[in-house]
Amino acid sequence: MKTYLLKRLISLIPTLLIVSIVVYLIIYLTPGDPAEVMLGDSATDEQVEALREEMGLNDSFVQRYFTWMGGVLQGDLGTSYFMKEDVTYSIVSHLGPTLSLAILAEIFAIVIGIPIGIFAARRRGTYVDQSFMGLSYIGVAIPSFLLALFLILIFSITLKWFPVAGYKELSEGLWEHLRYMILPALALGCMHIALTARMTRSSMLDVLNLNFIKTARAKGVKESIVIYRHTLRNALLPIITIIGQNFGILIAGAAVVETVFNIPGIGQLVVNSIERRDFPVIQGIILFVTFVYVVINLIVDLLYGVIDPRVKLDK
Amino acid sequence: MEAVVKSASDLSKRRTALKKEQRRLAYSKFIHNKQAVTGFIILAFIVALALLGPIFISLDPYEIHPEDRLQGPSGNYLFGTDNLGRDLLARVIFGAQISLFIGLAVAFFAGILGTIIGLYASYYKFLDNVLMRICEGIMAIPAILLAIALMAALGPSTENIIIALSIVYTPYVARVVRSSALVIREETYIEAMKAIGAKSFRIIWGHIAPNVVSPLIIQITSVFANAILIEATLSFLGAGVPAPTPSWGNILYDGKMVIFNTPWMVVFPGICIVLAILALNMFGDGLRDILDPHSNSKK
Amino acid sequence: GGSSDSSSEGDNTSEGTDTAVSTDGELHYASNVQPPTLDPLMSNAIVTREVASVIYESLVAFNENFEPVPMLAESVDVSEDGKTYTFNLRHGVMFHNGEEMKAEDVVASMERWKEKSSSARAVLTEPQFAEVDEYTVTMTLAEPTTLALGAIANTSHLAAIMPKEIVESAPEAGVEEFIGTGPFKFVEWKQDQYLHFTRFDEYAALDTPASGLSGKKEALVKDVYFDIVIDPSTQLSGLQTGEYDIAGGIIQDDLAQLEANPDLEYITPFDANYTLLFNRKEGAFQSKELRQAVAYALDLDALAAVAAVDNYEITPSQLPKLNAVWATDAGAEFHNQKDLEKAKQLVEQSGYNGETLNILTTRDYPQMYNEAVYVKEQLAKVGINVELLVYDWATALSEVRNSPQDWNIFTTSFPSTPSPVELLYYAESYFDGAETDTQKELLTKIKSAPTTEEAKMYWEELQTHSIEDVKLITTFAANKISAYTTDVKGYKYFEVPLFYNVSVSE
Amino acid sequence: MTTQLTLDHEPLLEVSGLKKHFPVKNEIGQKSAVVKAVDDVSFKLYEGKTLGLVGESGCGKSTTGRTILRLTEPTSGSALFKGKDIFQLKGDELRKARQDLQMVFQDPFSSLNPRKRIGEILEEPLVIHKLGTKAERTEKVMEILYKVGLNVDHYYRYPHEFSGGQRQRIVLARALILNPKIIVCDEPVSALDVSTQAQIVNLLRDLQEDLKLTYLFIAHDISVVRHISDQIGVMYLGNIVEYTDTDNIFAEPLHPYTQALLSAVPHPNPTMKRERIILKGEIPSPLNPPSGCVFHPRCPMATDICKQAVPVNKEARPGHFVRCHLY
Amino acid sequence: MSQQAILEVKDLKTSFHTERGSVTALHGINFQLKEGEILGIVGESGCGKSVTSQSILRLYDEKYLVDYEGEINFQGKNLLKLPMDKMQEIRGNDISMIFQDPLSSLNPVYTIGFQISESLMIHQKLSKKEATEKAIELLRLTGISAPEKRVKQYPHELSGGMRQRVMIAMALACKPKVLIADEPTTALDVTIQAQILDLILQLNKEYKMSVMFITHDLGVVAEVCTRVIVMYLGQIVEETDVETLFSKPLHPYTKGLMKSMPTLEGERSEKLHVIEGAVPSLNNIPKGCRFAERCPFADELCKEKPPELMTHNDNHKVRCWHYEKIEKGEVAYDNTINA
Ligand SMILES: Nc1ncnc2c1ncn2[C@@H]1O[C@H](COP(=O)(O)OP(=O)(O)OP(=O)(O)O)[C@@H](O)[C@H]1O
Ligand SMILES: Nc1ncnc2c1ncn2[C@@H]1O[C@H](COP(=O)(O)OP(=O)(O)OP(=O)(O)O)[C@@H](O)[C@H]1O
Ligand SMILES: [Mg+2]
Ligand SMILES: [Mg+2]
Repeated sequence: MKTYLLKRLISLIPTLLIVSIVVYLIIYLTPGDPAEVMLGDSATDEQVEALREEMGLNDSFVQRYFTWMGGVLQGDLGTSYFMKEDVTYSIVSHLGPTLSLAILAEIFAIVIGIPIGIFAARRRGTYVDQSFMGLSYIGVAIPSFLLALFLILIFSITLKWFPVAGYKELSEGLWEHLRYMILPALALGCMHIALTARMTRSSMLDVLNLNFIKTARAKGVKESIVIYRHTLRNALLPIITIIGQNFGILIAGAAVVETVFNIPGIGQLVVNSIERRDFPVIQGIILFVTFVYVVINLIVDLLYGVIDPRVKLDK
Repeated sequence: MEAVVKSASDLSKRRTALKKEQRRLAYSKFIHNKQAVTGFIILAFIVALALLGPIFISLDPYEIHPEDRLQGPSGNYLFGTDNLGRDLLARVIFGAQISLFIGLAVAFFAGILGTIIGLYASYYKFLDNVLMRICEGIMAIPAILLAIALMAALGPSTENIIIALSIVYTPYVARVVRSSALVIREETYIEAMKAIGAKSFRIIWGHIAPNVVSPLIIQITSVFANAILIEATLSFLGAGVPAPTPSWGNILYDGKMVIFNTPWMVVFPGICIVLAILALNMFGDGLRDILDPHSNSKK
Repeated sequence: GGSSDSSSEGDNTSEGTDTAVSTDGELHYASNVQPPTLDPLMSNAIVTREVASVIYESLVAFNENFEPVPMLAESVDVSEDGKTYTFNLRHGVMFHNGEEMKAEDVVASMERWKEKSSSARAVLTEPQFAEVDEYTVTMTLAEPTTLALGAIANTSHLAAIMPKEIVESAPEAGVEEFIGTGPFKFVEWKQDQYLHFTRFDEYAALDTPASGLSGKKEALVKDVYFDIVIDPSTQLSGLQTGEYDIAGGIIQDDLAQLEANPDLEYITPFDANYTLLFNRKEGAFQSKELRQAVAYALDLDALAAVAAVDNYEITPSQLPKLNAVWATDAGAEFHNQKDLEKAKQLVEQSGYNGETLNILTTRDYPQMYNEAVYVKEQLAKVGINVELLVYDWATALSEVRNSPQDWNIFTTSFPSTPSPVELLYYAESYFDGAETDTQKELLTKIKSAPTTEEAKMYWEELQTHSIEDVKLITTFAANKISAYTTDVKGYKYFEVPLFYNVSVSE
Repeated sequence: MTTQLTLDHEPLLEVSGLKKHFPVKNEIGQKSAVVKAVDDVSFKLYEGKTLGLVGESGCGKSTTGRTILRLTEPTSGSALFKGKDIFQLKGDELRKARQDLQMVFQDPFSSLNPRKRIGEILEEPLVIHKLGTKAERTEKVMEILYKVGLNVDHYYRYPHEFSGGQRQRIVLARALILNPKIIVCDEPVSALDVSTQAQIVNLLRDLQEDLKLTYLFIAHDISVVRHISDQIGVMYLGNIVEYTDTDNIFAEPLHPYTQALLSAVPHPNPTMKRERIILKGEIPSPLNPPSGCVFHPRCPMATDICKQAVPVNKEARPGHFVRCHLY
Repeated sequence: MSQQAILEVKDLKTSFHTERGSVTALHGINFQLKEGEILGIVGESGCGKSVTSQSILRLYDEKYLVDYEGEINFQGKNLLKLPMDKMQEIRGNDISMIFQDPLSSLNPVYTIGFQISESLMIHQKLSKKEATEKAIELLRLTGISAPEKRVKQYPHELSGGMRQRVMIAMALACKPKVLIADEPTTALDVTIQAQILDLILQLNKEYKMSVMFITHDLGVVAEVCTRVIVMYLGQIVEETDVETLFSKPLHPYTKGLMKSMPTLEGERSEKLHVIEGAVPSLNNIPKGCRFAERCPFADELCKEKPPELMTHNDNHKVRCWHYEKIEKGEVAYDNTINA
C-alpha cells in the first residue's frame, strides 16, 4: 500500500510538471500586460516600464519559469499582482464557496443520480427507464450557465424562492448559506446527476449480465439483495471513477456558474484574474485545481482497492 | 482455371450486390435505432436550418434597428430582437452555422490528431510514455479552464477557438483511440499479420486503425457536442467567438444582461444549444449501439 | 418609484428627512467592478476613485459648483505671481492610524502625487512642495495657472494625504497600507466579495455645509460595504430584496422595473463621455477627410440608442454639462451631422483604398462593444470596410498602446476632469498621436490664461478645432443609473458616490 | 504412420534448447521475477510430418509456437531451418523466412480482422511480399478458397458472416497462400464443435498430403493430437517431459504425468470404465516452479530425488525420450 | 429405471425478445429427471442446453425479456407459475446450479467463505458464524486443502479447479435434491476435470442427489451419466440410457457425432467422419426436420414435415422419420450432401 502510494505520488510529478509548463507557456503567450491594466490608460510609458521591472515581467521566459517553479516547490505560489497577497492565500480565501458548491453538486449527483440509475437499470426497457434516460440526455445537454439562467428565471425571478445571486458564508447560518447555494449547485450538478445516473445504469446493466449474478440468483438470493449486494458493489468502480472525475470537473465548472451567480469562488477568481492578467493567480489556480483533480483520482484509485479485492494496491 | 476466371468476371457484380446489401443492412440497423434516428433528425433539422435558413429567409443577422430594440417575438421578428435591435431568428440561424462549424472543425482536427497520437502511442511503448504523459497533463487541466486560458493567450477569433478546443480535446480522442488500439493490438489477427511479415505502418493503419473507428466516431460525436458546449460557454464568458459574429453563446452573453426583461434572448439560443447537444449525444449513443460489434454478433 | 431625471448632480439627492435613523447601521453599496487597487495614484479607474474617496481626502476639494475649496487645508494663499501656493493645514486632523496629519505627511504625499498624477503632469509646471512649518506647506510652480487647485482637487489620481512612512515605503506597485483622513476607515478587502469600511470616530469634520465633495462630512452609518456585484440584474434584484441599499450599476434595460417598484428610487449621475478615438499615428485615419467621413456617417442618436447606454445626452461638449465652468457647445456645427451623402463624398476624396480598418473594442464594456457594432454597420453604408477587434479590456489597452499598426478606431470613454487640460487625450504623448500645433498652442493658452473666462474662450476654440479636425468623436455623454431603496436618506453622488451624510433606516 | 524419430534424413526444422522467460514487473515497474514459460525445449520437425504438442493450459505450448515464428523473441536456443538459425534472422531475411513459416491460431473469431473482406484478408500476404500482379493475386486467392473448401462467393464477405469452422478455413487459407513449408497450428480446433472439428482435422490432413506440409500441432485435446500427429511431445510447465512417436506414447506412456493425462481423458465408451489416475493438486504456476522435477508435487511416484534434482532428457526406449528420474 | 421423477419438464418452450424480434431457443422440451440419476444433456454449442437448465430455475425471469411456455414440475409444483419469492426458496435450496466458467460465476468482490455461507444464511437461517463453519466443512468435503484459510480468500486468488470446487460447495450447501451442472468442466484441464468429475460422482452417490449434467463432450457423458438427452437446435433429438446411446444410437445426428470424434483407442483412421454443413441459426429454422439439411438420409418428407420425438422403446426416444429404416439399412445414404 505504502509503496503503491509512493509510486502513484511519484508518477504525479511528470503530470504536474507538464501541467506547469503548459500553463506557463499559455500565460507567457497571453497578450495584455498586467502593469498596463493596473495603471490604466493614463499611465506614461515610463511608469508602465518601472512597474514591469518591479513585477519581474522583463525577465526571460525560462528565468521566470524557474523562479516560479522554484517557489512552487517550496510551497510558494507567488504573489498576486493585483491583490498583493499570497496566491496561496487568495486560493484558500476563495476556496470555500467553490468547495461548498462542488460538494453540494456532488451530493446532488450521488443522491439523485445513483438511485435513478439503479431504478432505471432494474426496469430497463420500460417507459420509466426510457423517460429517465431521456431526461438524463437533456441533463447532459444543458450547459450549466444556461441552466443557471433558466433556474434564475424560474425560481428567483418568477417564484422568488431563492436569491438571484450572491453568496453568504456558512458562518451566517446553514440555511442562509444553502439558500444561496442551491440553485448554483443544481445548475452545476445537473449534468453530473445525469451522467452519474447513466453511468450507474449502464454499469449496473453490465454487471447484471455477468455470470455471478446468475449464481447469486441460483442460490436463491432475493432480487433486492442481488441488486444491492451483488450488483451494486461491482458496479461501483466505474461509478466512483465518474464521481471522482466529476469532482474535478465540478471545481473547474464552477468558474462559469460562479460568474453567473456572482459567487466569489476560485472559478470567478480565475476568470477575473485572466481579465486582469494576474498571472501568478492564474497559474496558481490552474496548478491547484489540477492537483486537486489528480489527487482525487488517486483517492478513487485507492478506493478501487477497497471495493474490489482484485485491484491489488500493494505488492 | 476456366472456372476461376469465369467467377472473377462475376466478382464485380457480386461485389456491387453485396455492397448494396450491406448498405441496406446498415440502413435498416440505423433506422431501427430510435436514439440514432431521433438524434439524426434533430441534427439534420438544425443543419438544414443553418444551411438553408439564410437562403429562404433573407434576414441579416447584423442589421441594426435601433428603434426595435428588445422586441418580443412578433410577425416582423419571429424570435424577437436583441439589444441592438437585430433580428434574433437570423442571429440564431447564423449562430447555428458558426457553432456547428466550430464543433465540426474541432471534431475533425482533434479526431485526426488524436488518432495519430493514440495509434502510435499504443504501438510503440517508448512513444506511449511520452505522449500519454503529455496527454494526461493536458487532460488533468480541467477543459473549461484550459480553454479559457488558451483563448486568453490566442486572442478571440473563430480560428483560435478551433485551435484551442482542438488542443483541449485531442488528448481525449488520443486516449480513447489508444485504449481501443491497445486491445486491438493484442488481437490474434494482428499477430497473424506479424506472422505474415507485415510492417508496422501497414499494421497500424491497415489493421488497427479501421478497428478503432467505432470508438473513435463515438468519441468524435462527443467532442463535437462538447465543442459546441464549450464554445457557447466561452462566448458566454465573453472569451469566445468575436462579436458581432453571432454564435449561440454570444447571443446568450448579450441576453444575460437583459434576462429580466427579455428572456427570449436566452430561451431561443438556449433551446438550440440544448437540442444540438442532445441530438449529438443521442446520435453518438445510437452509433455506439449500431457500431458495437457485440450487438452484431449472434448474442 | 421615480427619479429626479436631471443630470445635474446637485439635485441628485434623496430627501433627507429624519425618520428612525440608526447610527449603527450598515450601508451596502453594490458596485459592478472591483477596484484594481485602493491606492488612488495607481489607477485612474473610476472605481478606484470611488473607493479611494471613501478613505482619503486631499488638501482641497470641489464644491458643487466645481470650485476647489479647502478641505484638509485650513486656507490656501496664492502669491501675486500665481506661482506660489501656501497651504495652511488644519490642526487636529487625524489619520486612521491615530496620528495627526502634519506638513511632512502632506509634502511626502504631494511629492508622490505629482509623480503619478496625470492631472499634475498636464496642469502644473515643475511643481515643488516644501514644508514651512508643521502646519504649513508651499507649492511653487514654474508657470502660473488658474487650474492648479482644480488639479489637486481632482478625484482621479486623488491627491490623497497619507502618512509619510506609508508613502515613502510604497513600492512601484502602490502603497501597502490604506491610511487616510476620511470619515470612514478601511477595514477589510475580501477579494471579489466586498470592501468593508467603518466609521472613523476621530474624524475631524468641517462645519461648513456639505457641498459637492466639500464641507461637513458625517458618517451616519457605522459600516459601509462596497459589495462587488458584477451582474446588473443581480444588483437590481439584490436591491429589491434589501440586500443592497444602493446599486451603482443598474442598466437602462432594467429601468422599467426600477420605476415600477415604489420602494426604489434612482439618480442618474454623469458617467463618462463615450468616444471614438482615431489612430493618427498609423493607417488610413491620418487622412482628415476619412475621419470626417466617419463623423458624417454616424447617427449618434441611433448609436446611443443601440449602445444601450444608461441615460445619455448627445453633446459636443467634451466635459460634462454639470461642470458649468467648462462645458460648452462649441463646435456643435460639426457634431452629429448625419449626412451619409457627404460622408460618401469625403470617403472618395480621402483616397481610401478599400482596405479593412479595425475598430478595437471590448466586450467588458458592452456600451463600447455595441457602439462598435453600430459603427461597423454604419461605415459599411458609406463604403468603409470595418472589422471589429474584440479583446478583453486588458488586451485592448495593451494593443492600443503597443500596436498602433493594428487598430484604426478605439472605443473608449473618458470620465470628467476638472479642466479640459486634464483630458487624457490632450496629453502630449497620448497614444492616438493626434497632437496638432493648434491644439498645443491653445492648451498652453488655457493653462496660462489669467482668468477662467479667458481660458474658457480658448477652450471653446480648442473644442471646435478638435471636432472639426475629428480628433475624436464624442459619441454620447453617458449617465449611470444609481438606484437606492427608500430606506436610504441623504444619498448623493458627486464625482463619486458619497457615503457620508447618508443614513439607512431599518 | 510409424516413423522413427531417428530418421536418416535431415529434419526440416530443428529446435534445440529453446527458452523463453518473460520478465514480470511489479507495481513500481521493477523486474521482480521471471515466468519461465518455456524452459529448455528441443524437437525436430520432418518434412510432411506432424509433431503434436500436448499439455495443460499454461504449460508453454503457445509460447513455443510463437517463438519459432519470432512473434516473440526467444531468450535462448536455436531453430535451424534450411541451414539458417531463424532466431538470428533480421529484417528482410526474416520477412522472407516468414513465407515458409505460418501459423493458424486457436480462436477463429479473433484471428480475422473484422473490418476486412475475406478477399482482402487473403490477398494481403501476397501484397506484403509483393507477389504477382493484381489479377494474379485475385486468381491465387480464388484458388486457395477452393482448396480449403470455400468458394468465390465468399470473396467479398466479412468474417462475421462465417461460422467458426469456415473462419478456421479462412485462417488456414491465409497461412497457405504463401506456400509455406511449416505451419504452426496453435489449437486450431479447440474452439470448434465436435462436428466442425472433424471437418478441419480432415482438411488439415488433406492439405498436408497435397502440399507436403509440415505441422507443429499444438492442442490439449489428446485424442485429436493422436489422430493427426506422427510424433508427440508432452509438455508440463515449460518442459517437454516425454517425446516420441504417437503410437509409442499410447502403447507405453513412460512419464507419470503422461500416464495420468492419458487416463484422465474421458472415453466416449461407457462400458469401458478404466482406472483413472487422479492427480492431486493443481498445476503450479511457472512464476515459481517447484524445485527439482517440476512435476514432483503432483506425482504419485515422487521420491526424494525428484524434489532435489532436475531430471535430464533420457532416451528410455529407442526413439522415446522422457524426462524423469524413474528411467 | 423405475425411480420416481423428481423433476419433470413438459413442453418447455422458451423464447427471448431481442431487438431483432423474438427468438425461440427451446421448442417443446420434454424430459424427466429421476431420483439419484445423472442425466446428461449433450449437444453442440447453441443447441439450447444452457437455456434449458436456466429455464428450470427461471434465471432469465424478466417479464419483458423472456417467455416461458409449458410446465416444469418439481415436487408437485409448476415452477413456471410460482411467484418469485417461492421460487427463491427453491433456488439453491432444492435445486442448485453450477456453471461453466467458475471465475466469472463467482462474485469477485466477496470472499468465497461469504459466498458459500450466503445461501446457508438465506435458506437455513444460520448465523454468520455457523454459516462460515459450515462453509469450511463444505470446502473440506470438496477436497480443498486448508479450507479455514480459503474461506477468507477471494475468487481471483484461487486456481480454476479450486474455484469450481467452491462453486460445487456452494451448490451443495443446502443439500439440494437436484444439482444442475452446466458444462462444469469445460474450462478446466483434463487432469483437473478428472478431479471434478470424480467429486461429482462421489457426491451423487453419497447424497443421492439427482444431477443434470450438461456438456458437449461425449467422453464426459460416457464417464459420468446414467441417462442422456441429445439436443439439436432447441429440440431433443434422442433420449436413452448411456450404454444404449453409445452402443446403438438411432438418430443420424447422434451417429454422426459419435463417429466424428477422434478416440484414444483403435486405429488412428485416416479420416474422421464428418457431418457436413453447420448448425442453422435460430432465426432461420428449417421447415421440416431440423437436421434434414445435414442428414445423409434425408428425403422430401424430412424436408417438409418436422418429426415428433418417437418412442423406440421404454428407454429410448428419437426424433427421426426414418430411424427404423436406417437401422435396417433400408434408406440410401445420400452422398450428394457430402459433395
Ligand atoms: N507476454 C507474456 N508475458 C508474461 N507471461 C507470459 C506471456 N505470454 C505467456 N506467458 C506465460 O507463459 C506461460 C505459458 O503460456 P502459453 O500461452 O505458452 O501456454 P499454453 O500452453 O499455450 O496454454 P493454453 O493452453 O492456455 O493456451 C503462462 O504461464 C503464461 O502466463
Ligand atoms: N438471453 C438470450 N437472448 C436471446 N437469445 C438467447 C439468449 N440466451 C440464449 N439465446 C439463444 O438460445 C440458443 C441456445 O443457447 P444456449 O446458451 O442454451 O446454448 P448452449 O447449448 O448452452 O451452447 P453452449 O454450448 O455454447 O453453451 C442460442 O442460439 C442463443 O443464441
Ligand atoms: Mg495456448
Ligand atoms: Mg451453454
